[in-house]
Amino acid sequence: MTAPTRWTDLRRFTGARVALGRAGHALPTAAHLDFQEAHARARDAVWSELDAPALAAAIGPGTRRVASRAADRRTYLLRPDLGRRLRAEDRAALVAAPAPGSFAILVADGLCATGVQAQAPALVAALRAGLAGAGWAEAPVVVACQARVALGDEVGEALGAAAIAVLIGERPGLSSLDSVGIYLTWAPRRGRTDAERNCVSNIRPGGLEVPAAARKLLWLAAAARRLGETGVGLKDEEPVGLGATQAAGRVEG
Amino acid sequence: MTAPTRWTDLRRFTGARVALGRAGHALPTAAHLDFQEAHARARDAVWSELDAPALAAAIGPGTRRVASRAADRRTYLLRPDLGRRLRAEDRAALVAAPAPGSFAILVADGLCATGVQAQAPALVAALRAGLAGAGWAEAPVVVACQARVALGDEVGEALGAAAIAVLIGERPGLSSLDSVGIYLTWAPRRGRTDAERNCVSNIRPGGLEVPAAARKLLWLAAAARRLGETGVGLKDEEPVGLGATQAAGRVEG
Amino acid sequence: MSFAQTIGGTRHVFDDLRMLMARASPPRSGDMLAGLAAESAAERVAAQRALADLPLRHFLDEAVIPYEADEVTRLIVDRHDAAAFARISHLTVGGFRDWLLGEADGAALAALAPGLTPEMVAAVSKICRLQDLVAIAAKCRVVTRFRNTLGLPGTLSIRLQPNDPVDDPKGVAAQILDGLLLGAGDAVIGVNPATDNVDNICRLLAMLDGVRERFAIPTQSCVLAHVTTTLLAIGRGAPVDLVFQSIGGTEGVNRSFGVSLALLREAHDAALALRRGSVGTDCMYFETGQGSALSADAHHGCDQQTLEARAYAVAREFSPLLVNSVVGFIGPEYLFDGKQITRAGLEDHMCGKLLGLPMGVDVCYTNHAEADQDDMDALLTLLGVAGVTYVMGVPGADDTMLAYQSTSFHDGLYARAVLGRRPAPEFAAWLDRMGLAERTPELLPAPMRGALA
Amino acid sequence: MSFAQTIGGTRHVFDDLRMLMARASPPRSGDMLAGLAAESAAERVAAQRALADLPLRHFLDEAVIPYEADEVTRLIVDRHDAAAFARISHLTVGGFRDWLLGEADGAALAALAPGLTPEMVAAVSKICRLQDLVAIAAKCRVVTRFRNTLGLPGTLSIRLQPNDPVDDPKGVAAQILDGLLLGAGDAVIGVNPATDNVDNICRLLAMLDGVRERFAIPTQSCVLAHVTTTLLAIGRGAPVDLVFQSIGGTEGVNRSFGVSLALLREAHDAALALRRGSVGTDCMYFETGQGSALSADAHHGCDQQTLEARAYAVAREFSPLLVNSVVGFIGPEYLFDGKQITRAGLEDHMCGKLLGLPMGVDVCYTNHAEADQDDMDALLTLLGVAGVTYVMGVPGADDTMLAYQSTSFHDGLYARAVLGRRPAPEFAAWLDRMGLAERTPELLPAPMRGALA
Ligand code: B12
Ligand code: B12
Repeated sequence: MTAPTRWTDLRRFTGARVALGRAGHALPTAAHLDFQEAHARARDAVWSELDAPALAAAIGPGTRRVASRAADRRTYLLRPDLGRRLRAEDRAALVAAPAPGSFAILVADGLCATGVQAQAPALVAALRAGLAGAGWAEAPVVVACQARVALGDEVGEALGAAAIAVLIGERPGLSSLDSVGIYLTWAPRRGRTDAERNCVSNIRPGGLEVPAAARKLLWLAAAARRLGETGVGLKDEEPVGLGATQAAGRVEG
Repeated sequence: MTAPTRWTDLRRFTGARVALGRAGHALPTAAHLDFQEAHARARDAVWSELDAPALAAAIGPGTRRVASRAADRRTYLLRPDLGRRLRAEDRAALVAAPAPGSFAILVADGLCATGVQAQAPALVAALRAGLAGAGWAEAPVVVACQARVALGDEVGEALGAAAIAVLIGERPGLSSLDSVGIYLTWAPRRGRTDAERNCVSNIRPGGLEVPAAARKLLWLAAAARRLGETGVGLKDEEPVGLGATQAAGRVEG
Repeated sequence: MSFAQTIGGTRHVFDDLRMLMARASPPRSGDMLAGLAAESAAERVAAQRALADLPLRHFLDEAVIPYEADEVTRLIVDRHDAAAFARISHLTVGGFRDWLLGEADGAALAALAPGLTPEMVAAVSKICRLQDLVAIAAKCRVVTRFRNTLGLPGTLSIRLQPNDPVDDPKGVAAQILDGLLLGAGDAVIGVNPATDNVDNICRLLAMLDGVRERFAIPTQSCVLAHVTTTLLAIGRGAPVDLVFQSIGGTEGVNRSFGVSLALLREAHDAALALRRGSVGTDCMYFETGQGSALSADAHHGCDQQTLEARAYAVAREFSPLLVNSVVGFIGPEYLFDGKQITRAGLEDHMCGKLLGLPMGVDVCYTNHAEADQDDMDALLTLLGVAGVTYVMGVPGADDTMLAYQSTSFHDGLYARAVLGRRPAPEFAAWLDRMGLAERTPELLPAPMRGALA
Repeated sequence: MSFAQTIGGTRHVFDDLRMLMARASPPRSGDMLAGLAAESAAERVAAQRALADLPLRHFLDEAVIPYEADEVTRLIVDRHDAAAFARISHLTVGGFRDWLLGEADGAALAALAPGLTPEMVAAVSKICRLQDLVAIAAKCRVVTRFRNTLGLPGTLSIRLQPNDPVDDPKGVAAQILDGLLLGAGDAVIGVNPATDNVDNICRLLAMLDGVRERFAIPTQSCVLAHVTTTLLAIGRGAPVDLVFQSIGGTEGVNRSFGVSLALLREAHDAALALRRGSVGTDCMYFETGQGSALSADAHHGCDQQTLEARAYAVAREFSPLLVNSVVGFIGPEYLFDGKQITRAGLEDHMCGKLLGLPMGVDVCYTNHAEADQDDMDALLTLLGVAGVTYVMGVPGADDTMLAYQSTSFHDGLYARAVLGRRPAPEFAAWLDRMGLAERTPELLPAPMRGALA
């Protein structure tokens, strides 16, 4: 790309809303209405429902399904405490068929189901392949509705898993209705704090792509196994350029 | 009363919130919290329910009961159109037992039932006595729930009344949770506008007292009969001091 | 003419300008009550987009209420100043917004006002964010005069509103003193009478005039009775400074208020003939408020904000000294909560100012609405930044007769202090002379002591 | 100690200070979620009355979280300056509000700050109306310095926030240029990194420093990684101006964030040792926000606003250049809608300022909250009037990485224009030199053209 000379040239370098022009100090009408439209769409995305049967089928046989204690979307939004707890029967089912010492995967709707629905199958496949290569037994996959990140703690605990990766729908933004985050927790059990997890975020078309995200998660998983912990004690010290992000450009500062 | 010399002396002359002091430019804490408490109380008053059976009993035998089409309080607040319409069965009942050419009285909860509950019996008694003295036949009295002023148009029409006085709960204020207004409409029928009514307002202890209010309404009723109309065409030209208001003080301007 | 806009794959059709305007309106309970509101955020944005693309000229061709059916439409059409409009006649509604936010300045806006119709300003307001409503209004300059000068840059005036449930003159007077002690009263000292008795109105008028003369206050007074009652009072020789009336945006709602353009003209002429103004002749005072036309079943399928703007066309016909929207006064059926009240208050203020009116706002709410003092503080501050001409002043924010909460005298002091605004200059000088400019003395200033006996 | 208050015939009892504070809080979803909110408006007023009557001294005797259990409590108690407190030690909470609104001025407030505990300012905020929160904050003067001077009267600064979903340096740089063209960046040019990779953080730090040096911008940069990551970057010799960290008001929430006072002290020392400031040494940047302690199950039965104020005690220990509440960032479970966000934003701002902090506010909302741009315009304007030190600047208000809406660069221009505020003086002079002070040229200023290759 050639260096920018006009204000509008900045648009070539980012998906952010740059070079929108000015009407006095304000956004010009067109940009303002684009924004309003995007907001209407993002608000709707919050209410998108995960098609859990379809997702479980796409991920493959053996996938289990659970739900949090938040009975509906509105409850979910206002009661994160319930979104972090398994329904008693779902917990019992997991406990009844545990996967001790495994590396578990939880796929969860989170704050927007669209991205999870679309990307989880490929992500899970890539993770499973990598985990198998790293010597883990077949990873059990659980699909959860109305779930928060910390639901993974109870799921992992119920399964007796050594670690759990929670693939979860990140909240929808004006420019991203389909973003997934992965939260990795070693020795999951209820009461873990976020300081004890690692995160790979913004997984979506236009963000971090699925292969890069899976690679990063696998790097973190390997490091976690080595250290016996996740969280602030586990630093992502993988050199960039080795797949840490797919953004390779460099500014001439 | 002696003339005021201190700011706080103004309080002797009014029930309004004068001479509250200043904290900088703001209300001092005590006055601010008094206000908050009054607001909490006034908000509750909106939800006060009219005890229609008790009120009908207090008014006397022959009192009829109706309701508007607003099924509950929340609907009432957001749907004034429904509060102006009789339920079909109530309309039919009135039509079935009309009072043609009468001067009808409708007692209605309006925006706050407390004042109506307390004052309507005395007000109705005073009005009925005066109307009888003016040669009207016994006035039919109807008690209505979830009612707006204009419900009187349909009630009066159904009864075939010559005129109707609607005694209705005025919206509650911070300093008045018990205020009644009377709206007088000649030849009531659906579609009358407020320009075709007269109003006597702020009937309550600390406001216009019941005897004065009844006197005023009777003066207006007599004038309406003479003119054959109510509303902007009927001016209250009763000289003050003859009961027009009970406030007799005069400022030395 | 019908309009269509596709959004996210769905085609939205709007049958006519009236419907387009209604669907483009930010959400409010009154439009829902009327069945006119957009059904989804997407439909609303579609309408806003279509509206933004509409040439302003279109408003000269399509009336939201037919010319034949409504004298307010006739007033709007007949009084439209094509020469003033020429400057922006090439713009769409969206382009108009950009122009207002961009190159427009106070002089250009003043020159443009007669060229604007209420529907044009209502349309542009519908595609404005709150900050646009503030920024555009802040550019407007509208100055009016009667016994003092209102609307000068850097000023914020207060109507002193000393209502009493039985119109007790002493109760009213005590509230007036309280307001004066707290710097209020430069917009007008205006009493809403609890009764409509003609004698009583005359008595109140005499009392107000007496107070004003006794303390030599450079301001005007008003008793906000029905215009027909005020005309009777004028006939009886009562000292009427300003003639007040509630008005609306259609012939029908005005009829339900018992008024017409002819009646207002008669009242204006009568007030002018009294020649009581000292520095100017602006002698009308109008109140408006979203929802009144719908309440009177006289809204013709138009949204309440468009009709509100049309009420300003009625107002400007009579060169008022003061106009205000009573925004939160009526109730939640038209403006549900603090958010809707805030938006409506800023819309009304901007629309009125663009049409050349000296706009005040009754920053207020009722106890059946979902609002509280925090909402009022926010709206008051926003309006102050937007350059509102005046707001109300009620003792302790509690109107004991009208049963609602408006801004208090203290609120006026707050707004002036944090925004660096002053009262009207003549009144500010008077406050200085009385020693009331900075603080409120515990002892009444000497001239006030004998006021109530 | 327990408290009781009778209101309308009902006696309300509050078991301890913690409960009294919670019940006195204006309504918000997070306190309801925690089961701490008042159950009725009457109970809330009762608590507010009891709180208003409480002597300020009481806060020195009763901790809302025990001294033994929590290092934040220990910090608050151990650092309390009794001499500074003496000036107001005779007051109740209600009397303190009156004093703040009345005689207090900027100098008195600055002198008082070390004598105030977070619980005292939280308590007084609970009995303040929105306008009090504005008026009191507007009196505070807090000035901080690193490579420019922030917080001077009449200024409003902007953090330039150029986030990119994959930390693409070009995407970040393009957003920085956009922000500079629109007058943003005097508070800090601060990137939230999407990844926590140490190499990546170092690369971003180098890029930011390069841009700043190349254009000779009198400002500071920051990559808002976890403090432990930033320490690693410092170890690797990366050019770190400011050390960032999210913090909360209890030891437990800080633990859930992976930090402690000791760790923050270590980071502060490391940053100081770099001596990169030119006009000052304030080199910490903290973010806070109501609800985080409850989310981490570390709230000890305290309401979220009190805990938020306690986070400011953590912040002030390290002389930060910048502190901000991310008020609407987390979501509707803590602040449900525009009204709650507005109230919380103004509370946080005032409480932080009273405690002596250079408070900014991230005027923002998420798409799962009941809020929109109108709410943000209102809060931004209110904060501007209240003298907020800085707000965010995000291209078109849409953060494409954090997935929420904050203030745009345009919003910053709006606020400065309608309120007559200027950027930090050094930065304002730079904008002048670059020809960017008044308008945005279609062609980039010459030095910027080669910036992205
Ligand atoms: C709300 C209100 C209004 C609103 C009505 C909005 C609406 N559509 O709902 C608005 C702002 C439009 C309004 C206008 C006027 N009002 Co008004 N209003 C009130 C208020 C504050 C509350 C009424 C109430 O609670 N009603 C009870 C509920 C349950 O009834 P409702 O069916 O919901 O409401 C209807 C009535 O309130 C009626 N209404 C409202 N005002 C008036 C005035 C008159 C004279 C009549 C006949 C009917 C009427 O309109 C409503 C819709 O039909 C009262 C004061 C009070 N404390 O009561 C003054 C009050 C009734 N109004 C008064 C006046 C003078 C007027 C105006 C004539 C002022 C003017 N100069 O133009 C106008 C025009 C009225 C008309 N002819 O339509 C006076 C009446 C004095 C008197 N004794 O005659 C009062 C007492 C207050 C005052 N002093 O200003 N008003
Ligand atoms: C909301 C949010 C927060 C909120 C969380 C509030 C809450 N309690 O709900 C707050 C403001 C407190 C926060 C703080 C931090 N966050 Co954060 N946060 C987000 C955000 C915007 C959305 C998350 C989301 O939608 N989750 C999905 C929902 C369904 O899950 P949930 O269960 O409701 O939410 C939980 C997680 O989001 C978790 N969480 C939030 N942030 C982080 C960060 C890390 C490293 C971990 C492990 C967990 C975590 O906390 C929530 C409660 O348990 C993301 C960006 C994004 N686009 O996703 C950044 C993001 C995840 N956070 C990030 C960071 C760096 C942090 C901090 C470490 C910053 C700092 N220097 O202190 C802190 C501390 C985090 C911690 N250890 O607790 C980075 C992570 C980068 C990375 N790859 O490691 C992200 C990607 C954004 C960024 N670049 O700043 N965060």
